[in-house]
Amino acid sequence: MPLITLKLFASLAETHGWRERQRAWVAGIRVIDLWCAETGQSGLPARVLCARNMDYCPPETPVTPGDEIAFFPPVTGGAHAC
Amino acid sequence: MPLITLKLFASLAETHGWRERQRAWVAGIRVIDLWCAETGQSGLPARVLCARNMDYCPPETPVTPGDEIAFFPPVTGGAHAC
Amino acid sequence: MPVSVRSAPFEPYAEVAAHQHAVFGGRGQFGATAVFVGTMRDFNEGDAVQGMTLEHYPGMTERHLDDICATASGRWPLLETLVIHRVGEIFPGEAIVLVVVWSAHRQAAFDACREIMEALKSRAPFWKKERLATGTRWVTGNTAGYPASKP
Amino acid sequence: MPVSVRSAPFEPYAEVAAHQHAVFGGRGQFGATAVFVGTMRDFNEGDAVQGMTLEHYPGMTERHLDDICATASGRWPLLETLVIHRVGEIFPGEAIVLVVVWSAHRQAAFDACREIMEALKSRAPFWKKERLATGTRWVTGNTAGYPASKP
Repeated sequence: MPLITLKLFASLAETHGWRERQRAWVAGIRVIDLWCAETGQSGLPARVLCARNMDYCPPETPVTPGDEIAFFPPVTGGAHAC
Repeated sequence: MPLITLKLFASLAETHGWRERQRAWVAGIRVIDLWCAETGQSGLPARVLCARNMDYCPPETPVTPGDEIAFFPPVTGGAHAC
Repeated sequence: MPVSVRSAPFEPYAEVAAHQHAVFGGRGQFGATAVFVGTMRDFNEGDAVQGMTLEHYPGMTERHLDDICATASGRWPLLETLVIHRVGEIFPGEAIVLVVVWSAHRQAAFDACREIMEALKSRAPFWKKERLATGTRWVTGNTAGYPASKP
Repeated sequence: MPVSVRSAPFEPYAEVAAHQHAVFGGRGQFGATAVFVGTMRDFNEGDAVQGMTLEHYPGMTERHLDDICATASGRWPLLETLVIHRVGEIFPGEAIVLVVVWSAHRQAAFDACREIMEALKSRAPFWKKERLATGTRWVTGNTAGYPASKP
């Protein structure tokens, strides 16, 4: 059975209580569909970003078997308020 | 007798063969007059800068007793060709 | 063109000196080195901050730092770049990010260093959580900066 | 806000670390440090350069470096600046100029560091003479740079 890996980071991981899980791949599924299935929400909040295989991607991106799909809040790298 | 100090730097010091000398102050004398008197030239070349008491000045600046007047080529600070 | 993500404190200026020596030896074609160091301050938005936890996305972070440096090296004539970014538990006074650019000329070094720093803040997956006396809070946005001039 | 003119070689990154420690101790309000180091290259305009002699105008040079730093501190919210400039006999690979700016924010640090460097090159009285295999020659002009954006 082909799998996909899901990841949450930072405040999303805390809010939803998990950081990584695997799910069965389903033909035709998109990144946004994974978010809605896992969270029970009807869409992706404006301040949630997504990545497919470590590249930023639009929520409508199709998912292929073996993909790593991540959801996370806007990034805040660099120094503290510098 | 009130004196003034004259200084040359870098290529000007090499060309003229001196770096520092003192001269008697003369009423009404300007920076440009000192240059002409010391070098025998009729004016200040375009690539010669002058300073009075360590501040850049126009050649027509009046000289007062005790002044330090310097002539030098355009500056080239900082790293080598950086 | 190394990038690294470190979970232990690092001394940014010792890193610059050591990397320069390793890459160029005692001399070289670089005339200009531009360095930026971001350090953890002990206040933010009016609250005293006792520390910070920086989370990242292992793999994606390094890939994006590599991409950011490669993009800068394509836009400007750079001889070398170095990026080090802390993660984990960080305390005030500790270096968080180091960006270094070596070039023959200062214009390219200044522009590229600034652009790498801006790209890092806007694209590299890092998230900050502050530890205050009253608890913790996620930092939700970046402070304003602006990228380097176009070359 | 120290400036210094040195006749002996200096290690720029050790200077930055030592000065930061002396001024701020282990922590502080600076979040951003921008550093520029100009290093002597071993070529210029196609000729191999064996060394260089840097002349300055003692007194006027220091005064202008002070003025340049004070002007930058008036334009941007800086916490500290440091400028060190070599004079005398200089060999390839040696640091010639160090400019460091500490600020709360990166925009001011980047802008001020660049502006101090440009002002130094255009106004501080230093003159360079190159030592080539075939003799010596005065360097007659500066390479192009451009100042920081307006704050």
